[in-house]
Amino acid sequence: MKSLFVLQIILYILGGVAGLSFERNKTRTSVLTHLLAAAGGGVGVLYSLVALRGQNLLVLNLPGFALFGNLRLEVDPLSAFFIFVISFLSIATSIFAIGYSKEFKEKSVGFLGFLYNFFILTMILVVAVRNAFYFLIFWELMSLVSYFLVVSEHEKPEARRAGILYLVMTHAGTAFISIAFLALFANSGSFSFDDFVKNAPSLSSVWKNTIFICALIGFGTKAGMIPLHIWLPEAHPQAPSHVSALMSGVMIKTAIYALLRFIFNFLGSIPSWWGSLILVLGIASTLLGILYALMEHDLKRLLAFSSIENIGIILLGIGAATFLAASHHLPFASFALIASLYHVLNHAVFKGLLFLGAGSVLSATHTRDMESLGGLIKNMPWTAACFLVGSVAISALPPLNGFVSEWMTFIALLSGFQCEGLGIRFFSPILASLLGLAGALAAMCFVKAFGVTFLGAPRSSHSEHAQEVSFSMKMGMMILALSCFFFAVAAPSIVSRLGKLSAALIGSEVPSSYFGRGSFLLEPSGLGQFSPWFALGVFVAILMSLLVLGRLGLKERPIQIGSTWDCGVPNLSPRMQYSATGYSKPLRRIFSFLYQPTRRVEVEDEGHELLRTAQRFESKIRPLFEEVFYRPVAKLVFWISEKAKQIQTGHIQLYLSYIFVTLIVLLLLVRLT
Amino acid sequence: MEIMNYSRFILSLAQVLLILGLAPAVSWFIKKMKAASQNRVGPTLLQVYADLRKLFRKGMVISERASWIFHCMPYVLFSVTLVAASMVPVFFEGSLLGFMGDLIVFVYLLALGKFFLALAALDTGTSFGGMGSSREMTLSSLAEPALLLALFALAYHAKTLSLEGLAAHFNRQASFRILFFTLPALGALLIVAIAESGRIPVDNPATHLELTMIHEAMILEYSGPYLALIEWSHEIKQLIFLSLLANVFFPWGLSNAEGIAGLLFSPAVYLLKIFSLAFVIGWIEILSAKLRLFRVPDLLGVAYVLAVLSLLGQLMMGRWM
Amino acid sequence: MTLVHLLSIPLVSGFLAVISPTKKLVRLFFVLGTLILAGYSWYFVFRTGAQTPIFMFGENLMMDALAAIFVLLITTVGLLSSLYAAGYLFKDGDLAIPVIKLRRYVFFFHLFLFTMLLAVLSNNLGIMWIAIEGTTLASAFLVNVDDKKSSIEAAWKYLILCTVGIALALFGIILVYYSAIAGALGEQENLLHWSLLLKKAKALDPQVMKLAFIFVLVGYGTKAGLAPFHSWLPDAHSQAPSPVSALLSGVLLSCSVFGIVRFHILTRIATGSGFSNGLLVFFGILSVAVACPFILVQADYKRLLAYSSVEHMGLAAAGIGFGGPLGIYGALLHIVNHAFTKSLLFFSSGHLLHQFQTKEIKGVRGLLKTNPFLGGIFFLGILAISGLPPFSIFVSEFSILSGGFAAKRFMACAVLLFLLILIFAGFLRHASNMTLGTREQEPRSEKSLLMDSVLGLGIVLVFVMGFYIPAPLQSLLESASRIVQGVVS
Amino acid sequence: MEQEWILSIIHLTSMAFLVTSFALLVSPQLFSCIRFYAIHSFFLAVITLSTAFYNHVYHLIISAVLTLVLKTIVIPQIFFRMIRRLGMRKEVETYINIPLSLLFSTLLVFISFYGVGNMKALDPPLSKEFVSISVSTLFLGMFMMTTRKKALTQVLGLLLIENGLFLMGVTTTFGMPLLVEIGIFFDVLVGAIIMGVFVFKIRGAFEGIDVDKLTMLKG
Repeated sequence: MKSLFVLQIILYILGGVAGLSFERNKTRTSVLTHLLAAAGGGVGVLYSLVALRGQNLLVLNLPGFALFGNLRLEVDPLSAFFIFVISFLSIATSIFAIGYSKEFKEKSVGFLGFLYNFFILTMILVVAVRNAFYFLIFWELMSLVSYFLVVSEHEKPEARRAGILYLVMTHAGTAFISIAFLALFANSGSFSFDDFVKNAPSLSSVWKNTIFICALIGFGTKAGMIPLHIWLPEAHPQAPSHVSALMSGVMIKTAIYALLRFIFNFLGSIPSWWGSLILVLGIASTLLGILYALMEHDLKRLLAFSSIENIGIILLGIGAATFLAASHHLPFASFALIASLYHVLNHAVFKGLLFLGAGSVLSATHTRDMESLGGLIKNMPWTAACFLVGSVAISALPPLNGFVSEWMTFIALLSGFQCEGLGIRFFSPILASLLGLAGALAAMCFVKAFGVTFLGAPRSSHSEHAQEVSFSMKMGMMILALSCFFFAVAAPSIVSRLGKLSAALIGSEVPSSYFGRGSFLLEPSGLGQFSPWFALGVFVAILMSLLVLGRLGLKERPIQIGSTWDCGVPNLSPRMQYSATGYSKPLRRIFSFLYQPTRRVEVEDEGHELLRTAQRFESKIRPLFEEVFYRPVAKLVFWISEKAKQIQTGHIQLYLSYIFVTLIVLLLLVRLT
Repeated sequence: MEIMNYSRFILSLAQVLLILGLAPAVSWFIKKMKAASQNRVGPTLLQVYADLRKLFRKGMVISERASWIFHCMPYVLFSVTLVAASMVPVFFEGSLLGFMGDLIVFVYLLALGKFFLALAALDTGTSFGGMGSSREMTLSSLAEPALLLALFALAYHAKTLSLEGLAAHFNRQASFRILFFTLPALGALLIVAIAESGRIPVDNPATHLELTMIHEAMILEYSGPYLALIEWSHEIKQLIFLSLLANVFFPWGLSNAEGIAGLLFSPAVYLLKIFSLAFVIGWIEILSAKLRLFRVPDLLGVAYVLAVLSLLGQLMMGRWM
Repeated sequence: MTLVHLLSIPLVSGFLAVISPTKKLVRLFFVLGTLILAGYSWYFVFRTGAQTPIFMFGENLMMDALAAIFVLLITTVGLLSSLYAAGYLFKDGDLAIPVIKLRRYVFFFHLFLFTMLLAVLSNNLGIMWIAIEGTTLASAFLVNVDDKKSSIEAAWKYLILCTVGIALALFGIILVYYSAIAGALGEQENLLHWSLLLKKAKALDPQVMKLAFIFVLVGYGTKAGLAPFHSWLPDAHSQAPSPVSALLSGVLLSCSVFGIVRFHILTRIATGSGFSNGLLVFFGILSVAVACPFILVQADYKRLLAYSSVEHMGLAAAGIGFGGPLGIYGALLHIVNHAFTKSLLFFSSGHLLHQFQTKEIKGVRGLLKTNPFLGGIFFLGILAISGLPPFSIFVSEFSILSGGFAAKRFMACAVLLFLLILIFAGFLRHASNMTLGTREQEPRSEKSLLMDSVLGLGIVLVFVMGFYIPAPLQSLLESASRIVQGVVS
Repeated sequence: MEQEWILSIIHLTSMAFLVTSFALLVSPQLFSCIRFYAIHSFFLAVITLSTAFYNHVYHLIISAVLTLVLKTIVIPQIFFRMIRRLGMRKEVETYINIPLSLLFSTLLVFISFYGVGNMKALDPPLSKEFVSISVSTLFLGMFMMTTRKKALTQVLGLLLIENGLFLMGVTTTFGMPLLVEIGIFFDVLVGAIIMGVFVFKIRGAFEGIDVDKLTMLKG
């Protein structure tokens, strides 16, 4: 066990070193470092699966700075779960990266591989470490390494800007996190997590709330919770796609991990308004995230925004768990917690898949702009199939894994029925219905994403001459696509095995009565039921039989291939297809109070508007949070700085008078005290 | 007991078959009403079945842009509709796949069908397809919360999310005492049902005018057996919604497996309920004109508010009941 | 006689450099002197361990753990700076500096080292004062090696402001002396001896000590670059040649902080109150706050670094003010880390100036493309100075902050954190503008192995100190922080 | 009897000392400024000397002599020569006019008396006004530095501060240990010389020694 953990760390370090060492032969370098990373992932999966059961949790205790205590690494069920997610996803991304790295001709593949390995390593360490000081070190390292990955194409100014925004935001978040930790330190007199837990009862409620708020802000920033999300859609698209997959898939989840630690471990008893607050933020992130995603026509930005939505769903689960735990419905609370955790896993899988798909499209067509894509399904069938699976999963449609965890979240929210108090009874179904709205919008968003990118006719020569990607990239995607099915079918049995985890956090396992015959069955507690494997089975069975029937039936039918119906207008051009922007037009109208869209139409004609030579249409939406909050604040700060700089005029007399006046003031101060 | 389960199975299978068979008839009934309102004769009952049969016999013209998505969409659509259909109780409490999932699963299954429908619409790369799919997805995503909330409101009273459970629960209720909250829910569900089955005032199944059509625009490229499957599953979906309404809000005569008298009696009652609901929908369709696309969200908003009211009503009464 | 050796080495080598005829020789003595000095100091400190104070000259000189740290700091940074300067100033070719100036430079450089050593080693507060005044006079010439207008102006301001400050400090010292007499500590001669005053601190009159501390704080604070007395600092540091800037901001400021600390200890014991702590925290935070806007909006990268020195001195002062093992340990460690990091940055700024021929930030673009080695080191250095792990500054900053929380000064810490974020934002912005991106025309650059190796050494130091502090240094720091806490060993 | 005499002399001179610093502050001519400085230092020397005799700390005599030599003769001479060499305009340019600066300086004197005047511990064997006098000299010196334009006058201000310090040292503690005394004198001298050098550099670089011109470095 312990040896496996160490082995994983060593593998990543080796991978990093390998990346730096062979600078000569790019392909050999990339194969080596990424295979090592994949191996590390494999090892991680192995021991985390054992550690999930909770027995013999492994501990590593290394000497560190005298003042801050030892560097203690420990894998309890919660850490094990997150290590599993990280390792599992990293296997797929690493395999994908082998092929994908051919992209970076001029760039040094080795250096990227080095950063990549250390990125995964830092994430593992963040979820394993048990000491606030080292947690902060690894946390900041994780941000730093990912920053370097974000600016890996730093010739592009937008990459640089994104990098700055990302690192500054996450650093600000870290400041709040440090406040939270330091407050815990002030209470417990030590930096080790165990002492935090021990001294949790002695926290005054004021401090408890302060710490909670700070932690929420700090980790919310990293998780991309609205309104702290602005860095996410900028930074994630800039990184190489396999890294974006990791960032969206798991990095932002480390914040969820830490948040769980704070709420359920460090702070003792929980007031219920925390739950309500998290729920509100969760639903806001969910809806706004997907609404903004719908307006994107940059494939990777769209995915990044949808990550915000999914973080919102996860937060909904956590909020429900917090609330239910606060009102002592422990079984429901633990179910809600498991729901959010399971969504963490599923989102990692399908968002990873989608980013890898986007990466394949990018490497095949060298563009992320959906307006110049289309028709890729013909040339890139594998990629298309995988992306389709991902889209169905992320749209929370049965029978794939996305639906399972969203269903669980529904149940978690609706178990608010069981609480007393009108408020929760009223708002839990409302929240659930809004979650439904988000789900439907997500479906629309990904119909658009898949439809515009892969279906119809190619909108540019790039997409017309795209080639299917290399084997390793297909492998990477296939792994995740298949696991979308697996994690759907196996859900109930997996969830029923996460009991130790919820027991550790909430203090109660999910009752075994919730599961039966490999399906969820919450009848006794008066809630829903769902049997994923049966659903999938029935669906596939019917579909297959229909297909067979269809093939048989259509054999003797005359089928002729004709051109698409063009209303009699000859030669239908690809540019007449519905564009990505057009697709989301109705929503842009309906939610115009949120988007505040602006449109610009340029018409070029030869003197008369009937002799029209060209017409350009452009539609923008107003990024609300940036313009209402962030930009003004930044402006204000710089304005103040400009004004403040007036004190350094260069006149020595003035400088002298500073000293002079201060002296006099201090003198009077002493006199008066 | 063994016999009991066996008979249950038979009955629930029969329900599914009934829905499959009845679906075209319902839309025929509405067509007929409209015809009557316009002093036309309208088709005979057999006509609709004949149309389906004819479509199944015909060959197809398929766009050269179409990919495999286009080909497998009708099958996917039909099979999800079938699965959904076999989840609702029709004329007795049980249903074939009721144990498989609850109303959330039910709603999302239908959404899966819609997802593929919208994709296939984009597949042939026409502006019509894109337009239809965009509008369809927009409206259905706005309909989703109303649908869910209305069902949740009922579930709150029934203390269960399973469709069977709902039907059974309301079947047992003396239904006047609960009208105060079932009525708003009924309103909400009715609106959603109209929107989902693409009827006036949301969509006009009869038109082929570019600017107004939604559902038709999506399936413009389809012909022959594919078209048949699509149309059929569309009708089935409509019938599912109707029978859901029927069994939750007018739960009289919903028989449980024992008692042959009930078994003879309940299908008749069911047909009565269905056709009266169909009559209501037809009536609405006759009286009202199609809304502008950007007015529809307001209608759906009304539905949502109704759902909220029904929930709120229960909570308020719950205080002193 | 060891302390005397220590003090005599720079004097001797300075003298040798002055009398040596050729450029080669000057250079030789220049480097050799600092080399011997550094080697000797390390050997000496770690042989004795410096746990118990070593006295000399009738207790006029003393080296306790606190002083030992600063001695090591001075000699090490001095060595680095001289190595760098040996490559930087002693270059031949078109822009070679005449040997007269070099001789003058080397002489004052060693004189400067001598005065700083004297300052930290003197147990007699009066002598310490003289030495610190001496540092001003010696370094004034270093600041203006090339008689450019701007450097003359800088040197003049430096001279005037610091001399005034120092004068005020002297007033404080007189007050202390007076209160020692008034406290009737008996024997007249060594009443200015810190070690004696420490023993008798309880007998000193609190009121007078407060007054004295104010004068000393303002006086040495001026030299330490605490706001609002810092105004000479950016000028001097940006105008001085890079090796000198490194020395000024890495070590000189720290020495004046050292002076303040000595008085702070006395005052805290004498007044038995947190009066001096409060002042230190206040001026510490004020310094960070004042530095912040200048770092956010800055056109000149050497001034940028200078202002960050103001910020870091503020942090150190705040740490001392917070007190407690964490705070003080953090502050001392911070002084050490800052010395190395900042001198690294000033060295690389020397590279920049030499390659791009401008101090303007917007004159430097796409460094990573044109010169990956320098670009990488500069970028990492900036990240290090703005307190990101795994670099050393993070450790000390964090321990200062935890010291603050331990001392229940929550608001102060919150404000500090907020300011640190802003400063980080400013630094990151400048750094990414300078190093990342592309650059159209090639900058002029010839390699100097010596200078590059100094840079490499620096970054390694900064990085290693981030997660490993060698045991002897650790014990030094701990006993030093015990001294500052007033635990008389 | 004779002690009485000395004490009264001391008081008298200390008053004269203060008055002279006022004079120094308000005198419009550069030459007169320097002369006043010489007088100022002379009074200082007198006070030192008499203190030495008053309570028999004879090593003060040395510093008295040093003061006399350095501050009343050497440094003023250096300045005179410097002014001639620089050939600069003789009158003092100030930022604020004489009456106003008088007002300010009286205020400063008041502050210094208020600030340290009645501090219990501060009743030295001689007489307590000395602390306040030296503090006010300090302030006046700084005030001079902040309001004058020429580099030279700033140096004068600095020297004024120096005198204040020295007065403090002498009257409250009968002087520092000799070693320190010597060191301080040495520093003052060197400081004055270096500043002189820089004054020349400034004139060379900026034609004229108005400090106003030294405002290139800002921000």
